[in-house]
Amino acid sequence: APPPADDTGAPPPADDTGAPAPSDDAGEPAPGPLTFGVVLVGPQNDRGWSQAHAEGAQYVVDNLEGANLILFELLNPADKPEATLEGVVDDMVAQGATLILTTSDEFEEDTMGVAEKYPDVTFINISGDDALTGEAPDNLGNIMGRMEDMKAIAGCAAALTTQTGQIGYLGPLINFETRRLAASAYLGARYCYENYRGLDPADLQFTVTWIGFWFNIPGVTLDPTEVATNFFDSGIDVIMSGIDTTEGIDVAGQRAAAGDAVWSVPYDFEGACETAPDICLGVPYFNWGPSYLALAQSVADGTWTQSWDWNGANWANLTDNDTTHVGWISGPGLSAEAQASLDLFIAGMASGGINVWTGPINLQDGSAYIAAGQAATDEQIWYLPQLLEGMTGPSE
Amino acid sequence: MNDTLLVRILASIALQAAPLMIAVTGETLTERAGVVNLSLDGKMLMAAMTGFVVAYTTGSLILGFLAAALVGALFALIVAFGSITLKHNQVAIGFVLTLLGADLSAFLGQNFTRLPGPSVGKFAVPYLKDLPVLGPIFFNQNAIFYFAILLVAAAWWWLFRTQPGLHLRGAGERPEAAFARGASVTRLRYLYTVLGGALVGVAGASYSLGIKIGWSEGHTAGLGWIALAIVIFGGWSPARGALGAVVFGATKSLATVFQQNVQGVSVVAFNTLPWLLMIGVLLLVSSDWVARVANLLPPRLRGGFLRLVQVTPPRALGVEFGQE
Amino acid sequence: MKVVPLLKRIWPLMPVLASLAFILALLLIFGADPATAFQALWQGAFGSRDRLLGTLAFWIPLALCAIGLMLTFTAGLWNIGVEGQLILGSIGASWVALNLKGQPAWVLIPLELLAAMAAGALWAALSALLKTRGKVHEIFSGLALTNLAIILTNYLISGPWQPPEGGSFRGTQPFQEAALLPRLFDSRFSPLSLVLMSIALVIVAVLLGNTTWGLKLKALGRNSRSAFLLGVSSEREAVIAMMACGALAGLGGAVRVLSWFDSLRQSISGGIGFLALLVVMLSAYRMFWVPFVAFFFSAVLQGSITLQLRTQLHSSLGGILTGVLVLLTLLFGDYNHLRRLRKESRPDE
Amino acid sequence: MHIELRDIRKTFGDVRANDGISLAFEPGRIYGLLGENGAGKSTLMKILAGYQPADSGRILLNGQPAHFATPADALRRGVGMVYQDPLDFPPFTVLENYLLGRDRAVNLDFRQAAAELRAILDRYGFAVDMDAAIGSLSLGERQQLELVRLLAGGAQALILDEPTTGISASQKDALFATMRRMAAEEGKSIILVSHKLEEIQELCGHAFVLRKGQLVGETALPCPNRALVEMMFGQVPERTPRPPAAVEQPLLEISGLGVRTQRLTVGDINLSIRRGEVFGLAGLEGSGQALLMKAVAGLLPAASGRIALDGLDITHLDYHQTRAAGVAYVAAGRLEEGLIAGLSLTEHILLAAPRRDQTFFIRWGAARETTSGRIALCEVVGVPDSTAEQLSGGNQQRMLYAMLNEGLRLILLDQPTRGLDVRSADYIWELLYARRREGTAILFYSPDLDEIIERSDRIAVFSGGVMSRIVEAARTTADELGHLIGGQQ
Ligand SMILES: Nc1ncnc2c1ncn2[C@@H]1O[C@H](COP(=O)(O)OP(=O)(O)OP(=O)(O)O)[C@@H](O)[C@H]1O
Ligand SMILES: Nc1ncnc2c1ncn2[C@@H]1O[C@H](COP(=O)(O)OP(=O)(O)OP(=O)(O)O)[C@@H](O)[C@H]1O
Ligand SMILES: [Mg+2]
Ligand SMILES: [Mg+2]
Repeated sequence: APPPADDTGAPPPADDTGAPAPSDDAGEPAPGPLTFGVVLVGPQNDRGWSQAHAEGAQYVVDNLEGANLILFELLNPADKPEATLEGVVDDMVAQGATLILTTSDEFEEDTMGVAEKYPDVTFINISGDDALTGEAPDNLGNIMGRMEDMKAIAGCAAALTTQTGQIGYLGPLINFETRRLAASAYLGARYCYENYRGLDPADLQFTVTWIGFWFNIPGVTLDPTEVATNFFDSGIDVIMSGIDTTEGIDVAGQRAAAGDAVWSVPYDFEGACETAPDICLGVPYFNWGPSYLALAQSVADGTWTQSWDWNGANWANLTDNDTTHVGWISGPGLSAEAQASLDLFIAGMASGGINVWTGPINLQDGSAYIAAGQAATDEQIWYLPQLLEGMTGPSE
Repeated sequence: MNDTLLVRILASIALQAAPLMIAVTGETLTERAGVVNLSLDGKMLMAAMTGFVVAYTTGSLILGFLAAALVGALFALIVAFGSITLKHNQVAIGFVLTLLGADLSAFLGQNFTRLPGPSVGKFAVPYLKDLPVLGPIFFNQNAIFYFAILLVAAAWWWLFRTQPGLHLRGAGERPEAAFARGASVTRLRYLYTVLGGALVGVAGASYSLGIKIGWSEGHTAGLGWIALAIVIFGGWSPARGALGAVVFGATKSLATVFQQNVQGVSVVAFNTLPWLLMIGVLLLVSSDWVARVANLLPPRLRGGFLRLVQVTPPRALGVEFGQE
Repeated sequence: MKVVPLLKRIWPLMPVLASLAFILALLLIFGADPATAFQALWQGAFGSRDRLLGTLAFWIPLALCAIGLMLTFTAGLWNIGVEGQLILGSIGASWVALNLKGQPAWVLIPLELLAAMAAGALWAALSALLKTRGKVHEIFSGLALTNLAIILTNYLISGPWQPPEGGSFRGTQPFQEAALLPRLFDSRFSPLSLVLMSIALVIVAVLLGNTTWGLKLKALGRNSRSAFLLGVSSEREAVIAMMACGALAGLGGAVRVLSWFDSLRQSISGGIGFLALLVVMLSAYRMFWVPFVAFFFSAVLQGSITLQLRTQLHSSLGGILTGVLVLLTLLFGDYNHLRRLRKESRPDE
Repeated sequence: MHIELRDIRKTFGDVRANDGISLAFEPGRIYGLLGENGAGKSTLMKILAGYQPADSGRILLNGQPAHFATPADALRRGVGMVYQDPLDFPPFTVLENYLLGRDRAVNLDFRQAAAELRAILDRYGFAVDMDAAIGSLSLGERQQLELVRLLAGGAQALILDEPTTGISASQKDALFATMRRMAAEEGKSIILVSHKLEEIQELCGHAFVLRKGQLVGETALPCPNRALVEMMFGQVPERTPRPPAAVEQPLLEISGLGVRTQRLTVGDINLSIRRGEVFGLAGLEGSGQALLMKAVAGLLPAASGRIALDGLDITHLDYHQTRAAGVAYVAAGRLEEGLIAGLSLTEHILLAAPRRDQTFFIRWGAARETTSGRIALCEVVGVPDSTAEQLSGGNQQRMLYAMLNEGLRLILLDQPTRGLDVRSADYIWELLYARRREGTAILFYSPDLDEIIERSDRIAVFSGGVMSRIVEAARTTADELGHLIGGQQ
């Protein structure tokens, strides 16, 4: 059969209805008002970052009549040297995708490329900032969940629980995003340690260890399992996870089973507590469903316009997955009185009464970053240059 | 005393090293019989996956370990058949199986990724566990650790203190001579290749069911190669191999510790430690620089020093046996 | 009488059929429609111009490594480190691309390629010297050096070579246009790389078949002690063979960064070197087959991307197919070998 | 024990190794088994000792048909065989080596075994350190241990395949004495396979001769050597006499040379070898003569002293430089050290050619012609395209000499005729003499003292790493040498 016209790199002949182009090499024509593609960097069942996106995509399928999903997992050169975002996108477009979400900042560059290649397809790069900086073509937007607040809550839960006053943070690789998330967690922890437990925040030890990538690559990154083990051995009793996967809570569960008093706060995915519920203090998670649904809607009826969205929580109900973009769900491991204090904290943040990003905040090297009494701007938070004073661990 | 940072870390290192000890012992037995089974890495992945999947679905740890051992033995059987019966290059077959094992485990395990599953619990030995320092390190671990220690001891005894052990070593040193003494070399090599494979299988399951609980793609990747290197470092002796496993475990946790305590070095740098260690120890045991150093020593010490440091592989390692 | 020659002729097909059957079984077990699956495989590899170009583009570095490996295999060396040598090559090329700003392509590209080959050769030399001087088996040094190369890449892209917007592990910023190999229809395939690969192929084939050096490698591979006594300086030839292989792998690395990607990425290779080892084995260590087998591998892997998209099946299926095929070929592919065994099978013990 | 072999047949491919051999051995007697290379001696003995099955034929022990699956089997029935290269385990201790396969008990009883072994050793007057590693023992000692092991295993019939190669005169005497005792006092049947007629004559009472896989004659001993040789080769080959040493010019001058290795240190060697001289080295295995040759060849570094070739200082040249200087080294091993299995004879010749004659591109046509010339000259049975492992042992040896280049100054030979029958050996020496006439000097070591005396102009004697003295070949005897290398003055 001759190569289909729309697989040759030329944009698909989108007719006025905006319906997807017919493509014979996909075997069956794409049904429904919208075919959309989601590209994952990790496995779709990693109980972390990638699975959260997979569930978000599923949410669209469940709530948008006839929406048709093309999912592609594990797109990273380590797992698939032969695969490229462009190749995957080509195929998705060939199958009629008119909306494509690339769900990692790994894809930021390449997404720009394909966005230029397919001007009639809408692209969303998660956690990128090209739409903010204006480099992006008109058909490329960014979304990120405002996880900072949830991380602050998570940090608070950790601080309310720790017996040894030592919290360990399992960091992925070092960049702006990971720094600011770790920092938010620390600020939340410091606030609650001081205000609810009445202890001196200077005594709170908050250690960050970076494994070297978003998830474990054997022989190349530090093995998160061993980092977590080492955390507990060194006296840390609460591990917060900042990586895509669940080693943190896995090890904690193991230790608890062996009788140690340890807890963990996983990350990314609502269901992340399941590995070891009893010692899970709760999980700050991304709830992509609502944002994805909104996107899909707007693309389907042609009303989408480029934007850089930093979607926050529904403070009224942090676990309402139809409305909130990021969530916090407390785990069975959180004690009743800790829960009480945590509720106060959450209420405070909801009302704006509490903003952990209020100065004085110094960088790790001691230099002042946020002046006393001032609240940090979005840019200041987004582009945090170092870890903060009081946090242990490398900034670069 | 027993709850100091050092003791806790040592205990963890010992536990982390347990599966490696098992794998190293398995491969040591195989290579002592004259067969190189290079497929360790792939075998371990397959076993880790199988062990978890079976234990998860049946809820029985025992079945999990058995299944893993079976898979390990099966892979080993392929190597044995290919190299002993079909007289093909052992390294080639082992290498292909390594890559195949990685892909196959990823594929077959895809629906069991990161599920919370059963795991081997801790078992403290009464009284002994309270011994100063030794207690927490040796007697407050999980069954896998105890198994590893016993296995290493048993393997050492078998190799160096029994008639079958002599046959086994003979088959790897000089098969034609072993044959002349009534050993059936082919059968021995099959036996110990498969047994070694089964043990490596157990090692793989030990990760997914005890040390790095659960399954994920590439769960144990790289560790098989490490084990192969340790076999050499261990001079094909289970005891020394166990030591090697511990040394390796120690270095890995050092990498973690360093990140907190060494400033001004890129975080990434510390991940190089295990690999530098691998090259380092192999240089130590096999390069003839050591021999030259030895020549500086007084003759009395020379022999002992070399015996301590240097190792020589079984002479017929990887050499096919044509009978007569 | 006349069945034997026939059997002999079709014998090599057996492993192919067997491994296809194996995959078929997997597909059925995991409830996928084989027809769709194999169609998707085909579509993914050759279904369109872009697909074909993708297959070609992935083929080049793979073939380059395999060609280099023919040298080391002949010399009896297990250069598993070829993976790391490829990575070092991509680092070498990137170094030139990032540091020589504003030069024209005809200056940049040759320099990049040279740097890549030099870097690859260097990494190979380390392996070789560790073997000849330190008696460390090249399998282990190669493995360690490969991982060190990956870690080095991570260090560079997160440290000194990080893009201006700050270090992430994505990679360096895209190279200047002049630094990239000219590519066909803005695909990832660079005709120049194909030319280079073909030249390498011819040169290595001639070296192995018709030169004294090739003969020395052969001698070395079969009996290094005798070769030495016959006047072959084992160490020198071994090191040169490794470095030559490293240089070709390095070239492959350059192709990865300069035409497959446009920058140095985290884990640039992801196992191409290891695949190359399989390619050479499946080619039964015969130069003639290497490029074809490499192309077949590339096609299967490209296809398995589409396979995953269409059937939502784990894309390791491609790797499984090639792996099983190589294994079965190794075991049962050589008809004459099996016959010989049958003949000399004495009553064993 | 009465042993009878009936119509034994064994073929390898199309080689008829044993072609219907029938013979019998009586208890209490010592037999010699003779034959040219490839006659089928070892094959027959391996069959009798259970190392390989015969294609057809029967073995009768005391009239009872016996069937041996393995050598262990044969030993249980009382038949044991000692190899020239003992089948033991170099890294093991003497005790472990003795224990392997001794009994079925899982646990090893070192103490009891030690006592047992000690007893037998004493009975036959052997002295060996129980905890020494087999690898550190001399060939002679290892043979003794094999013998002891077989005796302990209850061997009634003992086969020794070329046992005297590489052991000292005194060790040989001890061995022969033991065998006589075992035959006379213990009524064992003993079969000695050897190429050395003198030994056969000295020890055996009866000889069987094989040729081309068939039994071509038997005779009571002693009898004239001529008769034996005639049976072995059909006719009596005339020996080439050694041409007189040519010129008096010194060629190789070694002064104060010392060589050190892990195992042995050789000190203060002083030698001057003349152009065209054949110089023999006598000594037990491991006495250092091979070290001397390796040092000259550049295979081992000289710890002290000076080696000069035609005035050129080659002390610190490595092997390849030395080679370029016109020195050739031929090691004892064939397929291990010298030939390469899988490579054609042409390829061997190409590799062996001196650097300057090696072209970058190979001209196969020319190379084949050179090769066929060379192999014709050395009467190697084969074609340029046949591979090394396809040649028979004797022809492999000849191939080694076919690879020697023109215009050599010095040839170093480690056991040039190891395992070759008289005729092949004689032919090798013809080739060497031809070289010598061109002024090439030859320095060689052989465990066969008779060969040394017959072939050399002068002889240097080694014992325990010391070069005790240099004697004129014409003025010494095997007996004298035998005692010299034994260390007695
Ligand atoms: N394992 C084998 N495979 C092939 N051919 C063999 C094998 N063993 C012996 N032969 C051949 O059988 C013939 C007899 O060999 P055998 O070793 O018995 O001769 P031999 O009398 O012992 O010679 P030598 O005096 O050199 O030891 C020779 O042509 C030899 O090449
Ligand atoms: N290249 C070498 N490197 C290390 N040790 C060596 C080397 N060559 C010989 N030796 C050791 O030195 C000692 C003397 O060498 P070697 O046995 O070759 O002398 P030899 O008297 O010629 O014995 P043979 O009868 O085997 O020729 C032996 O113990 C041997 O193991
Ligand atoms: Mg013989
Ligand atoms: Mg010697």
